[in-house]
Amino acid sequence: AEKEFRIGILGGENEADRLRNFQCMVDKLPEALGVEKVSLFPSADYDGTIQGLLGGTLDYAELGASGYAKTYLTNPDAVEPILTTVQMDGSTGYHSVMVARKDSGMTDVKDMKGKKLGFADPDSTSGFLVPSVTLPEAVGAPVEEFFGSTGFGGGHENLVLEVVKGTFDAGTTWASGVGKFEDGYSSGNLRKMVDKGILDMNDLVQLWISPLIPNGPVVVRSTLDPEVKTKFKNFMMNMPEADPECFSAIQGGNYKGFTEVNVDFYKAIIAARKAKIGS
Amino acid sequence: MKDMKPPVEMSPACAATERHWQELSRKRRRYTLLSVGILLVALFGSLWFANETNAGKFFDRLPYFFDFFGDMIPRDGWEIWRALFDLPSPYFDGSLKFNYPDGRVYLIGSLYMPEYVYKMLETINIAIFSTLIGFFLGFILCFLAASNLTTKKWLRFVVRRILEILRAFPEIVIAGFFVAVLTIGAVPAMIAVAIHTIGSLGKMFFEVVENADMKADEGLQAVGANWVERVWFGIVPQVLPNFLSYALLRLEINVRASTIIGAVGGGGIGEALRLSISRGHEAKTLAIVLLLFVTIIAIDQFSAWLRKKIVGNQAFAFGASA
Amino acid sequence: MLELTNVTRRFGANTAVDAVTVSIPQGQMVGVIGRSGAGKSTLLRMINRLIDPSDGSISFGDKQVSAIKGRELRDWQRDCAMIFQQFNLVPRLDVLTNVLLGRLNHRNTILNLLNIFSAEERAQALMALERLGIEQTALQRAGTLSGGQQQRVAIARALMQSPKVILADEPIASLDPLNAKIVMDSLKDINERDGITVVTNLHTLDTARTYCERVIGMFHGKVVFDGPASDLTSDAVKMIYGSTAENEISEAITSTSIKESSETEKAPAMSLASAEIASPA
Amino acid sequence: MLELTNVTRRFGANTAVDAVTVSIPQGQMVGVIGRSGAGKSTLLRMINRLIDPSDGSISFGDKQVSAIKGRELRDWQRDCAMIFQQFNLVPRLDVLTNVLLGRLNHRNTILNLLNIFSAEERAQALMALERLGIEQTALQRAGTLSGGQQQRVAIARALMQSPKVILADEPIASLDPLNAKIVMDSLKDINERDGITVVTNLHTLDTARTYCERVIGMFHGKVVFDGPASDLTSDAVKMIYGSTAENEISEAITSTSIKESSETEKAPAMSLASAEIASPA
Amino acid sequence: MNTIAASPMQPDMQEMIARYPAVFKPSFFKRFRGLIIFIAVIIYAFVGSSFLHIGKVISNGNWDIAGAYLADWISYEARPDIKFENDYLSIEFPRFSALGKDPHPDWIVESQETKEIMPEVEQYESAAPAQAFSFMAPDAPTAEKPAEPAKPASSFSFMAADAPTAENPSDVGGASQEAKAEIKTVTTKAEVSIGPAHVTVIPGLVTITKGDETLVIDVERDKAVHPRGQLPSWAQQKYENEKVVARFGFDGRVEVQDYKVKVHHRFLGWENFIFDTNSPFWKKSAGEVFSLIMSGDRIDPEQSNFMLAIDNILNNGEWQHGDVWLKLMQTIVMAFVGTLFASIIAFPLSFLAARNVTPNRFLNQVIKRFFDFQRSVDMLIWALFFTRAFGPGPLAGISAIFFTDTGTLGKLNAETLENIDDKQREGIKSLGASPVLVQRYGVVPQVLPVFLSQSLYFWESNTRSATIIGAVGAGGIGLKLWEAMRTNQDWENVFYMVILILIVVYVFDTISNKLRTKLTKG
Ligand SMILES: Nc1ncnc2c1ncn2[C@@H]1O[C@H](COP(=O)(O)OP(=O)(O)OP(=O)(O)O)[C@@H](O)[C@H]1O
Ligand SMILES: Nc1ncnc2c1ncn2[C@@H]1O[C@H](COP(=O)(O)OP(=O)(O)OP(=O)(O)O)[C@@H](O)[C@H]1O
Ligand SMILES: [Mg+2]
Ligand SMILES: [Mg+2]
Repeated sequence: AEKEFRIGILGGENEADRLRNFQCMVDKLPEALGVEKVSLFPSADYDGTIQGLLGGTLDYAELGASGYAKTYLTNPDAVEPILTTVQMDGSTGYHSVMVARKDSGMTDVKDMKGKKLGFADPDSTSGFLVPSVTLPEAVGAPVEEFFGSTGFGGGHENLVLEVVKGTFDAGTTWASGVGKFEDGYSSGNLRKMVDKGILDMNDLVQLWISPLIPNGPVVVRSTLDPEVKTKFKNFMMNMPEADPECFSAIQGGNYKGFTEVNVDFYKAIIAARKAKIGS
Repeated sequence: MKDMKPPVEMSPACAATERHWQELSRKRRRYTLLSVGILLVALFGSLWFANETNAGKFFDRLPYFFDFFGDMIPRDGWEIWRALFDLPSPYFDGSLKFNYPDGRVYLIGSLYMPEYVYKMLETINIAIFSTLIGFFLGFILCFLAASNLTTKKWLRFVVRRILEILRAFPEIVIAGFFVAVLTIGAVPAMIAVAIHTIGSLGKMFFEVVENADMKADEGLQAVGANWVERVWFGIVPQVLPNFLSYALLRLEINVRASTIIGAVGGGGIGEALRLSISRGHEAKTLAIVLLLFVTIIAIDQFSAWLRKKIVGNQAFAFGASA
Repeated sequence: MLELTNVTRRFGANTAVDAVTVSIPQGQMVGVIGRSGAGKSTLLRMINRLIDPSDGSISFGDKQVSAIKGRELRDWQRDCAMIFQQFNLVPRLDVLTNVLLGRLNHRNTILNLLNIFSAEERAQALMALERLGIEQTALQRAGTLSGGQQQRVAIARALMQSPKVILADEPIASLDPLNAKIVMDSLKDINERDGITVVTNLHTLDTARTYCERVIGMFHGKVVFDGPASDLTSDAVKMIYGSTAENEISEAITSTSIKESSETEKAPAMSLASAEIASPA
Repeated sequence: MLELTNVTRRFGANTAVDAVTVSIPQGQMVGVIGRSGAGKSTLLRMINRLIDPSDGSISFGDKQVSAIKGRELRDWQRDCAMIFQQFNLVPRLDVLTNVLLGRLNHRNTILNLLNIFSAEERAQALMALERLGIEQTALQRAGTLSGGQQQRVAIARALMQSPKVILADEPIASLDPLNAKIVMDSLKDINERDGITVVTNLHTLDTARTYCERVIGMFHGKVVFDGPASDLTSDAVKMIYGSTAENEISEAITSTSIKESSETEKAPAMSLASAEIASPA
Repeated sequence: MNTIAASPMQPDMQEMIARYPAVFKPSFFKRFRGLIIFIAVIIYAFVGSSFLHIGKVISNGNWDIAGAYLADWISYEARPDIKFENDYLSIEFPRFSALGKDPHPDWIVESQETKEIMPEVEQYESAAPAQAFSFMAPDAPTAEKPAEPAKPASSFSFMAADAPTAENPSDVGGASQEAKAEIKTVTTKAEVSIGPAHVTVIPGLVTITKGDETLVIDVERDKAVHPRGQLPSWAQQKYENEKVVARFGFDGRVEVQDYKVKVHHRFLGWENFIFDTNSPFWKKSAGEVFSLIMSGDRIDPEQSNFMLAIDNILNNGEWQHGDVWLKLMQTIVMAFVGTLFASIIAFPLSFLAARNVTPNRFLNQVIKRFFDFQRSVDMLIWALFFTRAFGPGPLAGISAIFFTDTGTLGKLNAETLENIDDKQREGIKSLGASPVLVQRYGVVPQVLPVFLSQSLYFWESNTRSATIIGAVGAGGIGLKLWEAMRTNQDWENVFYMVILILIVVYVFDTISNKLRTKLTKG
């Protein structure tokens, strides 16, 4: 069997409210999986973790959808998605939303014709990839033609602030899409900003919301011992009930539990990534 | 005394010296063994620790050492060229990977500047700008920190601690903070690098000032010059060549620093590099690395040449001063 | 009239200048002699207020020199030019600028910092250089000049201060004899033609004899001789230089500087030693 | 018997040593004099083979010194110790180690690299130091000693080589007279007691006269005088030092070193000038 | 007679100018050199700043946010929500509140009553009903499930067809509740003190008092917010009927919304710095903790209280001391091992690179260019490269530092060697020593202290660099710092780590200075 079980942790847009604390897994997994040791390896961006998975130096990680897509595009056999999180409302995804200032008078994405659109960050699924792939459909024209100009706002939070300031006429960020808009939905970037007190949702209107974007998968290395793989899957599936504290510590946010997925669940996002980013 | 025979008998003085020598050498041997021991323990402990806390284990990973290079091989060699100059690629499939012309920065009409050249210019500008800021503020602060010019001990103390903190404060934190407050891009990187530059140039400068010859200053004092005039005419002409030389060295360092800060959100070429690496755009990555390599060597050589002109063939002794 | 009353300076336990009371009328040329460490430099530096007296008072006319501060102090320093053994010029600036620096205190700081000097000032500086015979070096860097030339630049700078007093601290100690003569002649000339008081430390007796109307001898911080050069009897010399040890003091001990070389200060010790060495085993 | 035949050394177009033929019997003490640049140092360095002759041959006994290489060359260098004007010690190592370095060529490389010396060797080194009167400094760093002490350490190191010849390149030029005497006395003593040939460059005539049985005078790379010190007439001196310019050569030019100070070389120029200055305007 | 002392000379200007043209009419460049350089710098400053858009970026900065972030460095907020229910109030704290799981802080006074209430079932509303399900991704398997009845507006879906969504939630852990009236003790009035201000909340009415000003707000539940009378200067209502915000400076603020009152109360200090809210030692005074450790009963039967306390501190969920220190240790180790290896490898190479030691020009050049290569490919690029090779962690950092610094130290050492004093070498050579020994005694003693001193300097400076390359994944604390920063809400953790780094750098700086002085002086 395996000696060490290596967990890759990545930050990203779908990240929990707090720095996540995987300590409970380090404590419990050895027994559950029959390994000697569990170690944690955080990385700066998707890429660190992805490279770890591709190189086989990590056994398990929770990726963003786009990050998984990249892994898949680079090497379809490197990892297997086994689970994904389910939100409190039962949905297994989140949305990219386009917000503008309320006093702009705009109510729909069609009003944005010729105006300036801000994306959050070139590396972001909801802030760039999804809108740039789906918006042409929604507005009926290529992004470059429909919008006057586009730019990057320097991260989700910053983008929204730029929109409020008027640098961009509208911007795309992520939100759970459930809950009250005035609260910034139940979770997501808008909510975080509201909680911090740096944003007043009454200043904003929502122009557009994307199709649901799947939550990122829990992936394991394909070459992992099948027995360990199964044990791990069971452990995770049971966690929300068996150890809700640990679950909320590693997931944060408004999640209810895990559900099983496979590669197909992410085919669309993989296709989008392939079309837009190329790999 | 053709043949120095082993001494039958040494004079008392010699015998005493010999005893003393043996004592000393025993002590020295003990210290040497002890410090070598400590060093070895520290080294192996560190290595073990590093290996243990690393995702891949050193020996497991060695065979895969060049995998990353493998991923970096572009489809054809000309891709690098096209990526560098934003020329259309025959492999263009609608994705960003081969969409090189996308990044062109149009100057007039159809005359454009390739994206990475522009970004590189941005990085160089960040470096020059922050070096300038660091130079001016470091210049002002250094005289206040020099013990031969500032007699108030508390003032010196305060200025030196400020310089120290500016120097040691992690650049990414400053960059990260200003990315949050301002926006992503060049300015936070510039502020971060500038702040560090103030600290390190300030420190180097005041060491130069402290080694300055005070005769001219005394002469000016006797003329009735005030503090500012004494510094300006008595010290500045002496130290300026050294200051410039250090500033040039700093410029070199800052080009690198700006790249690094760029990679963690500070704009410029560093950001482009990180993005293209994380997106797996090999040709772009190689183009950027090539550009960086050429630029850094060019700046290196230029500043070495200029330094030589300014202060002659005087090597920098890092850590020469305590 | 420059008056020193009971001027004392202590460095820790060491009293460098000990209750010196001297008064120097305007326009006099005074030589201060004494052994190394006698306190000559300290005395001059106190007059220019580069260091403060521990005790006693210095006054010039009705100005209480030893008590002033700030602006007033700098004005006094302007009126009381100082010339140093090591010239203390700014070697990287050109000669002309060095001379112009003498006018710093006559002008406004901003103009000074911007290095803007009027044509008149430059003309004056050139005239001062001309007078000392080094006008052709005006645009050279001061650091590239010979010692004698540098000292003359220092004197030109002093002249630019329009001083009332010139203090010179062993102005010729690092010069060769020819240059030494030129420099002393210049000082004498300034003293005679412009009526500026000149107080100069000298470590050679015969220079003092030749140039100074009045000689002050110091020993261990105290004034032990004060009078015209002609009064310098061999007893007086003995008092000043301390009649130490076995050998008679010969004028040669202190007179070598101009006649032979500036480095012979340690000569006595050597000639002593050489007596034994001369006949090797 | 050290024999130089037609030894020549050229540096580019400049011939530093020009066809020197000299033979020195074992046990002689030879002084080489000449003006700066005459080729004295070059000659000595060729004998030690720190530089190679361009032409001619050097032999010692039946060893063809100028032709050997590698191991053999290093053995010759061991037998022919060299003492330098600047001592060329390793200032950061202690005196004892510096002296022990003289035995490098007698031992095995590994031991040498590890800086391991036997108790006998240390005792020898200490005795050498004692003989030169500096055994108390044995554990100090060489760099902290005075010039004279350092030169004696260099001599002790030379003794440790158990040399047959000692070459000394201006061993006393950077020493004060007292130390100079001690060093020269030591060399003389070694020469007389141990029968080691000593060839020493000197830049002072009287030292050569005092210590050397034989004097070789060089001028522009050529040997222009070779004989006992007593043969050094003023004509010979003129030949060696070149009867240049206006002033007569007096012994004083070169004799000051021990009798007065080592820095008085420029004295003549000064006493010339002082004639005019003595009577100021 | 020309008396300088009395009045400055009155020179004949014409004549002087004629005599010294070079002085009075210097060449253009000479005269204006300073000015030209000055103007060039100013022009560059303008060009450069417009190139980087400095002015615009700085004036557009969210400077008030900077204040909020900076406040976060040294303080924390408690953010209870007071919700209006049917005739009663419920007070909720966020999940990860600094005040613990079920806090009843003394700055909130609750009045309670027992009455019959109808519990409300929380309803999630989805904002994207039209698109939440729909089209298949082209290659997603579609056969198992029948197509949804309503086609969405978008032809896109990133979800697989069988994915559970808001409309058809899968039964993961969800159990529906039935509403039924019950008798309960509920809060009917809450009084909150925030610094100088005082807020009283009862269903439908909020009263805020600050100093002698009082603001009364009527709340129509889920409809509107109506302040009575003029708003004081510290309160604002941006849109009619919508929320009212009352700000009390650093102490916090209150937002009155139509369905809840959001309270933000800021406290100076680092919350739960030693024990987090999950720890049994949380909120206990030092004395209590001490006595528990010394003599208390075992809280956890498996370990002593002392071990438990240590464990709780190290695993503090908010501050993660254990992890932070481990990462800091990694940074130190990276700098130490990287510099040490670089010094060891650079040592022999620099001898080969030095012209005066190795007389082979070709070899010198090859090695020097190799050094250049190592230096000019940035430490960052090496870090990225090695992260790929070794996976995230300190091995990558060590290798990056090692590679870059071999170049830098090698170059510096070679320069040092080329500047050595040749006398010592010559002295050893004249003894007949072999070439290796000439280096050993003639060269090494004089360069070794300089080499060591340079290595020490780089050790110290690499401790700083290591924090940066960590941010790209090469191990060490840099990554943690970067992570903590980019969520923009854990600035207190950032500050904590910065302080640790400053301490480490300061300590190493001092040690390295001490050693260096000893080496170069002694
Ligand atoms: N800054 C100082 N700190 C401490 N002691 C000082 C200082 N300056 C001078 N002294 C001491 O004061 C005494 C007088 O020194 P001073 O320089 O005035 O002598 P001097 O007559 O000028 O000698 P010299 O001919 O060597 O210049 C000496 O003992 C000197 O060591
Ligand atoms: N390495 C060298 N390269 C070129 N020229 C040299 C070299 N060494 C010596 N010379 C020249 O050879 C000539 C003789 O020099 P040498 O050092 O032997 O003179 P010297 O008699 O020892 O003089 P000094 O008394 O100054 O030491 C001089 O012209 C010198 O410039
Ligand atoms: Mg003096
Ligand atoms: Mg020589």
